[in-house]
Amino acid sequence: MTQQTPNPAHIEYVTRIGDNALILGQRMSEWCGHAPVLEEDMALANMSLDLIGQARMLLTHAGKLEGKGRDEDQLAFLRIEMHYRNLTLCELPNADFGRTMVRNFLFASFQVLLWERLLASSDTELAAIAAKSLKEARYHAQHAGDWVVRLGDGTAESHERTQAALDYLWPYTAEFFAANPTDEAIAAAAIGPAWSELEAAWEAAVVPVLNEATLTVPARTPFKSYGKFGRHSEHLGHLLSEMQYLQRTYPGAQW
Amino acid sequence: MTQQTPNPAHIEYVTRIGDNALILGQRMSEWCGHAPVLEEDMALANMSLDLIGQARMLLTHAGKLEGKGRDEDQLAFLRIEMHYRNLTLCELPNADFGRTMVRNFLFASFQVLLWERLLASSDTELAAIAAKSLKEARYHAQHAGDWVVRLGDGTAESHERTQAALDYLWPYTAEFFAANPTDEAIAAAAIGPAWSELEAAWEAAVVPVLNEATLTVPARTPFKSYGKFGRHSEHLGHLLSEMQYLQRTYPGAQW
Amino acid sequence: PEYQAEFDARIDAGGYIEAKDWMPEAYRKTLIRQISQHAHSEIVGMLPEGNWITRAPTLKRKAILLAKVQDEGGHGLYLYAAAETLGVSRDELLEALHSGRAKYSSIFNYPTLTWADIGVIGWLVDGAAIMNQIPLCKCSYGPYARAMVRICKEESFHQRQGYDLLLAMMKGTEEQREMVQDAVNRWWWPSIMMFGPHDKDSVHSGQSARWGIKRISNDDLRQKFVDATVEQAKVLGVTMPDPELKWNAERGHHDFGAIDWDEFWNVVNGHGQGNVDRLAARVKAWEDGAWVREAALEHERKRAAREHQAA
Amino acid sequence: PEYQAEFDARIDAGGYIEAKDWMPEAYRKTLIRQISQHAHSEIVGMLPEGNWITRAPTLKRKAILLAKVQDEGGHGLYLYAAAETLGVSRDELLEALHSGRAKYSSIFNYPTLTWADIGVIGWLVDGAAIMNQIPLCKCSYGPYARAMVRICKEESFHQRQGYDLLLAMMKGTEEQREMVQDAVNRWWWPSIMMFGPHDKDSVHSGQSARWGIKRISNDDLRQKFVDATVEQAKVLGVTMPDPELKWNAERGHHDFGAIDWDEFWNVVNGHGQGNVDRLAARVKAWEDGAWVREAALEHERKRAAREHQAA
Repeated sequence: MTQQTPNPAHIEYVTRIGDNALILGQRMSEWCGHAPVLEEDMALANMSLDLIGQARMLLTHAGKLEGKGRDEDQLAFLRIEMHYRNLTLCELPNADFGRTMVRNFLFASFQVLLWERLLASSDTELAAIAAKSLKEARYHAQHAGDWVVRLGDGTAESHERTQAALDYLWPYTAEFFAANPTDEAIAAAAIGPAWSELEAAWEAAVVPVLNEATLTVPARTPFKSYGKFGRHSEHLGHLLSEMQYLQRTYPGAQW
Repeated sequence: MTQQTPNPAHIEYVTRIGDNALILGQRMSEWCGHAPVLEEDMALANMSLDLIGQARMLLTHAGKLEGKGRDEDQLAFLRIEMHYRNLTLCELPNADFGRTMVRNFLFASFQVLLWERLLASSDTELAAIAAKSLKEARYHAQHAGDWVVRLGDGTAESHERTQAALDYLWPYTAEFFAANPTDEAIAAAAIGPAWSELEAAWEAAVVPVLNEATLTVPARTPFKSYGKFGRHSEHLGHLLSEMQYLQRTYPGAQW
Repeated sequence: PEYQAEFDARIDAGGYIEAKDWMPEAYRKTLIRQISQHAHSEIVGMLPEGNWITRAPTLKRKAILLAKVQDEGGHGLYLYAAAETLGVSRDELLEALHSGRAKYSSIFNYPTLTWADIGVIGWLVDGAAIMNQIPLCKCSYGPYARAMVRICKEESFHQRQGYDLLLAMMKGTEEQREMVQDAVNRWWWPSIMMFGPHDKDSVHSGQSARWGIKRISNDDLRQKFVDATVEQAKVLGVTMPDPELKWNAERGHHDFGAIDWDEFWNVVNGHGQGNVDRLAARVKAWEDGAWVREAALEHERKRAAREHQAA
Repeated sequence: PEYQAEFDARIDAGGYIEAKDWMPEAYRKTLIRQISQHAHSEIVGMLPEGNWITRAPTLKRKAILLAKVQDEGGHGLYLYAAAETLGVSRDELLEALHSGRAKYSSIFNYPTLTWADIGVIGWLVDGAAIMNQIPLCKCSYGPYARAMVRICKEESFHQRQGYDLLLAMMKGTEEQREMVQDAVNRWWWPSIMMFGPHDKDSVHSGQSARWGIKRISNDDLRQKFVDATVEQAKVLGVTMPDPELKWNAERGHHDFGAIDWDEFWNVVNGHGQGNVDRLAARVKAWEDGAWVREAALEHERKRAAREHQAA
């Protein structure tokens, strides 16, 4: 531990990264048994597993930073909706395979950049998690990017679906980089980057692949989403009612 | 109250009727805002409301019979899955409008017969509920029956969808009439009919409408479902995780 | 010309124009636009509330919410019927909604995030709607005015139910009170914006006032709403998210802070994923239901043919 | 004829037949049927467990379940690959599954109703599967035998995890223990039936034994499973729903009650809505994914054409 007294910005920053992994991992796990080919059933389960693994490490760490004795499961299952700090993008429904792959690509490309910067975190625990997770995120970005190219530059139908997926999801990526006071404190303490710093690198990573996929990158609109600030879409509540079901129904039980 | 000491068969019988209304009312409410025409949005909301109203009276009554101080909400929201006694048919997903209407028709036709018999129940409270509910059930059966005829004897597509819906749902109707010890005790106490007694009248009510709809009545198969015995399909758990969400998340709160 | 004079005289006398009466084409178009927009708002408005029906916390609250949403469907029906008296069909109006040409009240693009939102929609959103709608009960077009009389009666019932829901939550746990305050924080400004642009920026108001469609200005209605609501908020025990909101004894009204019109226009112009999701839900319902509507028509055709055969 | 002799000799000597070797057509067909049925069972088997992934009670349990389901997908892949060595394509096999011509283990038609079912599937269903599969590790067809070696290793890991899940629940609350007992009540008889009909009623067993595909009889395997499982049940603290289940010192085995073969054949023959739902889920996944598979092929064609152009 780098500090004795809980630092709210630090807790929130780690929780936010953990919640991204948790909520997207949960979403991706819904694919189980329903993917277009068996190999993708396995790939999606595998990536979901990676994300749940990251969530476990990060929420455990957040719980320790908080110092109130909450473990990964109390944080994962027993918070109310507005205390989750994941990006809105992560909680949106899977829709079709195209939207799932476009989302994975947009998000994993962001995660790669974040983990790269967190390798040098002054929070050594976070740096260790980054080292483990970076490889996973690179694989996720590669896997999804390959699919985005295949689908974008595939049939007329697949192109249309993939463009529609990109048009739908793109406005939510503005939230990745939205400035907030937490990030300033975190950057000042050398715990990690302000996410706004990652925007240029992210676009540089993402746009060439979208071009290769023959997709049109949408223009930015004034739309703003606020998931990472705790104000979510209508979708998160439904996801949580399912995810939290057993913990809420049998309070205190051990599993 | 007709008796002082709780009679488990009586409680179960009333709970079962209440759970049918509760669970089908919950399912039907999912249509809100998504029906094929505005008039049906209203009709489905209205019938859902009727069923929720029936559930409130019946579960309140069941709670009084039980004598443990549980009210309608504790019974509706705070039981575990295997304590719900609804027919499996009621918990199946809505699927398309055709399956929804076929289900409503099969179920409401059954409810009409049951309420008719319960008018003469030795349980005067139950008889009073029957008097109020019979009119509603008749309307539901009429409404759904009209749609079954329209859809069955409509276009080629609507015929095919409606026949598929009937083929899917029909096996679950065997459960309506499955014999069980509770019903024998109930019939003996003149509280209500054993449901097995209603089979012939139900077929007589249902088959002519299906014929008019140019649908083929499926043959009986050996398939058995056991919802009214507390053993449900995979669907009920998902329905409950959503329905119970707030009560489970904020235990003891008043709303 | 002579019709026009008669029409103007009727309006000036506070009389009603009926469907069969002559009316200027612009009047007809304005009414179609306004009534259909209002009808669309009723049916799109079923979605944010519908989002909580399956999760209502008690059976009583579930029943109240179901009844309310059913009423909204009914309002949609009256209003489409009123619009149809002006020579347009419901299917045409829906087509305009689904294609994005017609608008609906952008308030329904905001998400319902907690159960408290259901109460706040009743209290603030329906409250603002009623303020807007009461003058319409005396609007110059008879069928619209009569629809509005019925609607206003039901809406004030909904408003009371919403307020009652919030009162119950405010008497509850700390978490429930936080939920209510959070919902008020999110819905206050959008409710204020429901009255539309300031009078000086309002495009349609002048002509509408002349025609007896719009009888009170946006800013006057907004002020009336703020004044009424602030008192109710006190009773409830919530704070409006506006530090500049305070009583101005000189004006005899509450002052309030500047409205973020960028936000307003972004939402109105559909720069929001809320708009995308709501429209997608309506379009999906319509497309999924196509086979049902076709079957009903085909069945009716068959039945009529059989009757004809038999005759 | 001479090939046949060589084939028989190889089998008698306990050797392996490989893909390129000559084999009787009936042997090939039997293997395709059996291997593909096994492969289908793995992928249909993802559904009942997948039903609880989103509701797993802890992150650790969610991760274990995800890994398990991923393994099952892997087993499906090995097995389809083993079947493909016999001259049939995965698409043909899937077509047979989706059209209802091919079967899969009917155990997966039963619903998973509580979290305890996930543990009981691991303990009893995987346990019975392993009993069935261990002899197949020495089956006469090399590619199948090698696939089974890998699969058996992972399956016993899954069985231990399932048992561990149940142990944790049995150490928990009264409600948790009831859930486990209820799950055991529902899964015990179906597990017993996984070994198939009694030897005297088994259609395929004689020839399969001769060919070295089936090395131990249904009833022997079933007995072995019952004997092993009864001990584990004691440690766990659950009771099997069979009043006739008891140790027979004379036989050195446990006796058990009569199996309800009507139930067995009803489920095997798809007289069950479980079968309808599982197949519908697989068919929907396949149909929903058609555009993705087409896009991948088309993209590959385009890419190859561009490379050709460039060369």
